[in-house]
Amino acid sequence: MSEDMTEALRRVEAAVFAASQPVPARTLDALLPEGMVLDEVMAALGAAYAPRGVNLARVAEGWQFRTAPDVAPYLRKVVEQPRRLPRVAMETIAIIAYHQPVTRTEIEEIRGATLSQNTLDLLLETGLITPRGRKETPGRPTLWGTTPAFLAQFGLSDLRALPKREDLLIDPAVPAAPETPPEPPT
Amino acid sequence: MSEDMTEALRRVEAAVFAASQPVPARTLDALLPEGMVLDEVMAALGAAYAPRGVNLARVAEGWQFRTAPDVAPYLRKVVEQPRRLPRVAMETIAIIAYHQPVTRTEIEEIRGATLSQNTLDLLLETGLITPRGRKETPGRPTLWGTTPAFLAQFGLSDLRALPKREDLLIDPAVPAAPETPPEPPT
Amino acid sequence: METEALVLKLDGFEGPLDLLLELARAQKVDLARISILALVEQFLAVIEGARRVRLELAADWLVMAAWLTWLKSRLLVPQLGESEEAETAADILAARLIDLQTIREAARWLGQRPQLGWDVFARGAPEDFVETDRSKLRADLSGLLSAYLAARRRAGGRQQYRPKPMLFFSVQNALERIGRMLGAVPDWASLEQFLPESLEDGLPRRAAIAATLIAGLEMAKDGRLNLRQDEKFGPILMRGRPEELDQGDE
Repeated sequence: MSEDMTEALRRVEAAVFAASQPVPARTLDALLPEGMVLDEVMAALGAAYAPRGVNLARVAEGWQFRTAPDVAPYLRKVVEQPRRLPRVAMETIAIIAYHQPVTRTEIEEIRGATLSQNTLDLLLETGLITPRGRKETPGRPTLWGTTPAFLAQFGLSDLRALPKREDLLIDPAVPAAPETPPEPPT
Repeated sequence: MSEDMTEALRRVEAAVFAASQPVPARTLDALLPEGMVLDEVMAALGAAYAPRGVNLARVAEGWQFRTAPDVAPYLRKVVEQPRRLPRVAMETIAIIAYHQPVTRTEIEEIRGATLSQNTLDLLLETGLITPRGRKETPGRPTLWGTTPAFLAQFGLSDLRALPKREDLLIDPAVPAAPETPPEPPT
Repeated sequence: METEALVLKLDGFEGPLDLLLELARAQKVDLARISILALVEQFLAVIEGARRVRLELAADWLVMAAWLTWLKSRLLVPQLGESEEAETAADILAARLIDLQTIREAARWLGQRPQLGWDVFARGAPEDFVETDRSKLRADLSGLLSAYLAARRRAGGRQQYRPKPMLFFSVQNALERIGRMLGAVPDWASLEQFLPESLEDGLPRRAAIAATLIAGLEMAKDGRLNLRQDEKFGPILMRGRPEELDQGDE
């Protein structure tokens, strides 16, 4: 490995490691020695960390180190964890993700059920959704959209990383193999 | 490297990474596969990180990852936030500028209010004023004057560049109504 | 039997659309090809069953039931001349079910992602390399001048109301007086002896004592006299330095 590459890896590694939030490309680019290409450096960094307990992930328009999913059961003893989102909240965030910007009424039409205050509070509190202006219709209802925290929460590089709607329905009878180990009973 | 060692490294690496506090030995010990010795695992982890941009550090309470000292300067970002001087300090420095060399008592007479030690300390700390000897009167009070830093701060070539007092106090015989709200009681 | 079970679980559904989707999925065919008619009949059967066990039904369930009854009649008897309208309505219903199913799948897809804070964890103790430099001052010349004006005006304004200052025996006066008297007093003399005559009691007298003491201290510092106090709160004694006395003798 060239000396430049070693130095570049050390700098971007430190920068991504130090941050709690995904680090955008331009921040990392500014750290590189002259003539180094960020994509190559990040690919090398990702490869170096792939087998380890901490992995490099491309999320929310940036890079972030995250623990490997398979060590999670051990960490749950060490790290405090937020509660899982209930099904209603998951469906609501899915609607907002796919239909944004979207009003509360539109969300309720798709689900065929009213959206409870609790669910809205929970999604706002977790920072997963945010108002995106108002719809120019009578009553000017608030439009909702997802935040970078939503991308970070679900490990998405951007909204295009969501599966296409057509692909979701291909064979709903056979659920895809889960990527994560089965949850321990709560 | 044994399979157990690889797995042990992944777990302690992830745990130290994800924890918000240094992780104590007993916590890490509980994560190890049967028969592994923590000291050996941590020594191996430390060695793996030693040449990198992030190092494993042993602190009083346990282990912690820290940015390598030689990389830290690249990550440092300095944000300038010039502070404002409180009004009392501005008035005091203005009086010193116009009446120097001047004693504390004289400043108080001109301002018509006592000068607190805090204000004097603050001005000394800014480097805008400096002692200029003592007045040969009982008590030999310190005389105060402005510094070259004062000229630089206010963009003055020298003290004669300050507007004349007559140009400022158009009719000093008739005191104008105060422009500023009355001082709060101190 | 299946219907009976559904009636009891009506509360578990998120609304009539949720139940319709559940019934449609039970047909075990592609959602795009489900039998709307069969679906409608199943839904109405559940509502009937709920009424039989006198379940209180929310308005949206009854609205859906009424609409589906209308849809069923048109689908069964196309001769009524509104078959196109009924088919459109059936298509819309099918599309809504597909939309809901899509969202269910999307929610499930998201739920299976490794989630931050549960399956994966970010750095717990981030390091902040941002330094705030507060050393610079935000102060300009116009601010300096207006501060000067404000100070002068305030002081000027106050002077108007300042009462005529009382004239006390000052330190300067005391210095002169002690200097004059030292030669005339050869030995230790109490501080009071240096006070001017005909002092008013109270503040003027106390001020004169203070001024004389300060002047005495000043002169002691310069080596022109000695000060002595034999006990706490006892009388303060003053004496000129010998050379001072000698000079006085000359």
